[in-house]
Amino acid sequence: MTEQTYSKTELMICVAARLFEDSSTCFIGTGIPMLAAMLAAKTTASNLVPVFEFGGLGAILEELPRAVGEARTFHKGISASGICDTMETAQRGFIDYGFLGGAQIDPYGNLNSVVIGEHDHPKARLPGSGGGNDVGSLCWRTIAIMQHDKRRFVSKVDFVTTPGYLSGPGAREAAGLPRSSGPAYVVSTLALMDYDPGTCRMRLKAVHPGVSVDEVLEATGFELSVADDISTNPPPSAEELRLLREEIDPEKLYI
Amino acid sequence: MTEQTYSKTELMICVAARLFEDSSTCFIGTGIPMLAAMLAAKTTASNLVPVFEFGGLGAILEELPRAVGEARTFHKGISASGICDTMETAQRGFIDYGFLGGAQIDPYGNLNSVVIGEHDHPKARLPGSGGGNDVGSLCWRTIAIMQHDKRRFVSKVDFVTTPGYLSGPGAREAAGLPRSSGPAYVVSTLALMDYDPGTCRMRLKAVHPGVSVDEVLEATGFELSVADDISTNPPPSAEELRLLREEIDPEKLYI
Amino acid sequence: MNILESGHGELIQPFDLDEFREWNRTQKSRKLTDKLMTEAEAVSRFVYDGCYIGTELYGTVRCPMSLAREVLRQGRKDLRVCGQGVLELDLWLAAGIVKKLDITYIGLEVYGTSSALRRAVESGQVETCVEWSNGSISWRMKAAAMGVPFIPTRAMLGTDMIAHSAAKVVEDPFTGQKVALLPALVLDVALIHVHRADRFGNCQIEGITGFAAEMARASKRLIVSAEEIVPTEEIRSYPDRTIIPYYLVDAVVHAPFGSYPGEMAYVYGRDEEAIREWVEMSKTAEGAKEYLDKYVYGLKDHQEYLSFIGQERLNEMVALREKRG
Amino acid sequence: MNILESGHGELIQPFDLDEFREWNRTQKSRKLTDKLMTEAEAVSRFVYDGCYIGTELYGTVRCPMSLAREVLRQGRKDLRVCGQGVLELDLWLAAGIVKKLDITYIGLEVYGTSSALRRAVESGQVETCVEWSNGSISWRMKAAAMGVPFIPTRAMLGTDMIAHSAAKVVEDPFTGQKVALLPALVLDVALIHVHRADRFGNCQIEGITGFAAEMARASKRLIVSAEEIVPTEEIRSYPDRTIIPYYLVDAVVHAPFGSYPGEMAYVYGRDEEAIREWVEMSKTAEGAKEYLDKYVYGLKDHQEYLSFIGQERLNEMVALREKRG
Repeated sequence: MTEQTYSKTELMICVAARLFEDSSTCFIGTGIPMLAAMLAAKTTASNLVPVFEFGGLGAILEELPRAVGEARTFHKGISASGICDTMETAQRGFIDYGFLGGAQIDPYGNLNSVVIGEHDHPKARLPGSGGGNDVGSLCWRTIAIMQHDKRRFVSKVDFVTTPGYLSGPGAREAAGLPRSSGPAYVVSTLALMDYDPGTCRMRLKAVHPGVSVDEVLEATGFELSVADDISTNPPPSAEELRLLREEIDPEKLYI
Repeated sequence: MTEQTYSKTELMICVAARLFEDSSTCFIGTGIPMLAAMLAAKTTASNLVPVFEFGGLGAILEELPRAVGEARTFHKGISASGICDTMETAQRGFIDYGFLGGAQIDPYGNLNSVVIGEHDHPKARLPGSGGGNDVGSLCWRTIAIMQHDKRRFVSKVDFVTTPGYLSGPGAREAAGLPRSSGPAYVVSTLALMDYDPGTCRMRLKAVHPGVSVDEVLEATGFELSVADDISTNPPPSAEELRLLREEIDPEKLYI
Repeated sequence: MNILESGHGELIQPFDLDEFREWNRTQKSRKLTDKLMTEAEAVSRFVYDGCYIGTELYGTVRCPMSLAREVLRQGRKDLRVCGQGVLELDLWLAAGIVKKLDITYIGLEVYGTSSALRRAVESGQVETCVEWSNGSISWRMKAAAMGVPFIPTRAMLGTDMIAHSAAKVVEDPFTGQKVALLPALVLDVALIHVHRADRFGNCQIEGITGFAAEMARASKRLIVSAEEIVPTEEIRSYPDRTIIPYYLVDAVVHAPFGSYPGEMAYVYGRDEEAIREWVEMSKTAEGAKEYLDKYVYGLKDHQEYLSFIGQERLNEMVALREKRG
Repeated sequence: MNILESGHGELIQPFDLDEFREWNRTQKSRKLTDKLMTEAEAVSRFVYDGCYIGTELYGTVRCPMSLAREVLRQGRKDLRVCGQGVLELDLWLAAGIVKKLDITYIGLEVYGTSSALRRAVESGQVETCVEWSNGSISWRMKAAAMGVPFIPTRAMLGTDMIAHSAAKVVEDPFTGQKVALLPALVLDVALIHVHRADRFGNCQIEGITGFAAEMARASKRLIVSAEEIVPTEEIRSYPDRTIIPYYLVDAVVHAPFGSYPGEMAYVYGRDEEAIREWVEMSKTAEGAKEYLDKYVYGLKDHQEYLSFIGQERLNEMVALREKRG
């Protein structure tokens, strides 16, 4: 077997896909999470229950959704309701995982998707929370997917849009957020991170193939601890790549 | 034309039916209000929009509903939703009239349908508020339909289930109830009452045919003022009686 | 936002939203598993003495009567019960299995007040009646369904309902408006009858939906009975008709004529004569007992009940059904 | 129940529930009157400069694009706008007609951030951005739809979202739990596109319903556009499919392909190429202007727009539609 070449995005999708737990409910946002969910459903998590913001639940993902409300998000689905039902389902504790993105992330997994700079006179106006804050507040665990560089992995985000562990242990509960909820992983273009349960700070768990620990630390704007059992993420398998390229994104919207 | 005989109930239904405003939304409870609404829809209020508690709105009343949830309450209806939608429609100010009953009524139109005697050791346990409190709180105007005697028309009800004008002018607003809402009429087995706008107290407006003002006052357990323009309610017309007996309640469930 | 008034009625089912979330995380599977079982199995597994239970819609309309009778047959007792009822709660009250009530309306509609309720409450057999309106109890379930601790309303205000409920009156911090806050209601068990369900518990309802959506989402255990069991493909073709998704459901019972002697919109009408029989017999404790022996305890299950009623009579009810357009 | 924290974001659309009730009593007829009119008539009658306006669902999904374009054509300005948007709000921002935003998400989804939003906000043309999550803005409409001043949520807490919104954090008086209170949102005008409506405004939607039910009930004026106008008998045969009853509706516009270039579930798919054209052209102010001239200002109405797109292209989109079962 010859080794296949793959892009950073393809690798990130594969690493994210492997995190999906079978028979779990997952809140899926636009973009990479959609591809990862489809890949998971076709590999290790065939009973995955995708949940989309505007009402689609339990769809069979035959074609890649490009928007969180389009018909593909409830194609042969279990239910097609509305955004209040979806968000309330999360608020009641029925959504296991949520996938998130942002322009900035801090050591506690707090995400910014509102502004760079001052809120009222921003250097860059970003799209806004969307469902991000709801997902980060109400789902049990969240997984962030990020480009990895120092401008994005910062010690303090310009605006806390989506709650991670806020200021650290106990801070979510003190703020009134649901008990035992919070960030689980960050999948970046360089590595997989989790959180130290003692400090609630981000921790390097596994580097991508060909990426060194130092490279990751160098690309991170805050002190990143390294897990004792740090490993290397397996590269995309031939089957994963085939599924991605032939079945999931043949139009090459993302890959 | 010979005069027809009619029962007290038939008369009460006719007097109530004539109060329906055409093209108004009316919250209809079980019993007499259903007959009155059907009669109104077939006579003076052909564009009446009946609203039933558990979700039926805009039904065409071809057969008498016997329950506020049965299919006749949304027969050829505009919408069939649920109780929250109905009650919230009232809370938003979309329901013009509500029809109510009770075991007791006081001079301010407060109604009791919970207990006779002490709440925790009642002489008689009554059915409870049902939708009564919601209707009396949230519809614009209410019309109560009552047997007329001293046990029912009392100076103080044992339990205020459904708000009338509470303790008098301004009391509804002070309690937080919607502005400009409150009781409009009482249709009893003896007479039609409205409320004095200055005092918010019940006032005799029209007696039924053959009933004297003194008879009404005698059957009322509190001081009832008499409107200056007091009149006599017209008896049921032949057409009203025909509709009631042949089309509305041919099975004689009520009449 | 000061508390201006607090009802002194008992909060007979206290709630903790984080505990409810934890329940929904750990006790409600996201797997599509076959939950089809009989009334007997479902009630024996999920209904227990002292549980806080509710039924939807109510006795003469789309009500889980076959489940309500099974609860009696299995001798469940000390139930804490919410809501409005005609027939179903009347049977339970007559059988003496109700201990506490979050009551809104229990009566016989057209046929007046309930003798069973009067006997049960006036004798002290029902220990507590906490008062709510039909709207309020539905909003309490809606609050739980939304995963929030309360919902405000402009109902209940100014009356004795507040004092005899567990609501609180506060000033809205945005406008100064007085509103009543209704505490979330999380039921231990809910019984809901629907038109069709698949084996996993995905449900569709025709006509009005009463408070099925809210109650299903506000309950720790949910037993659904259905007129018809359909393949999941039918659900997946019309996902926009799913009112109760499978993950809320613990048991699916196939119960044709499950709402009889009440009606089921577009399927069968109500049996006026059968309803009148209860109205008459329930006027005395003895009559009620006789009725229960005849229609509940004396018949081993819903199948036997339907045979006892007879196909001919059931067919008459089908002929009386509401028809589309 | 003390207020623990108050957002200092502007409540850009203050509300008064009694005034909303009075509006609904006096300005919304209960009569079944023919409300069928063109986009031009509807916008000219009900959308005004400075009004607080919202659209549902959003630019690429069941969105009232023909109405959104007409708002531009008629030169409405200084709009205060709520919510999430793709394409529709982007067009409005690019045209400079938005003054204040209750913003949740404005972007191009798959295609990234919105250049039109950046230009409009960073230049100060949009005076205020008040921050909400998609859930929160929907719940704010839901509060108004319920006729209550606020709804609690466990979202927004602990973040900068609270400070830059108009929410308040309080302690739940029942459990001590901290919750955010979201103030009701009553819109001046709402634009909603549906699958079918009758002339009076009774509407049905297929597939997900987004926040159509909530927004329709939270608005003083509601313009509905529909793919298809159906006889009222069809509505009355399936009253359980009515998501928006007529009395909420002020204008009914017949707009086939009204959501194009976005999709309409079960009717047509989205036009990826047409969406990409906006993505590319909107990167510069000049490009955006050129696009607006070409697709909005240069065409007199939706009919002319559809002719310009061409039947062949529209047919391709029909072929791409989602199919039942």
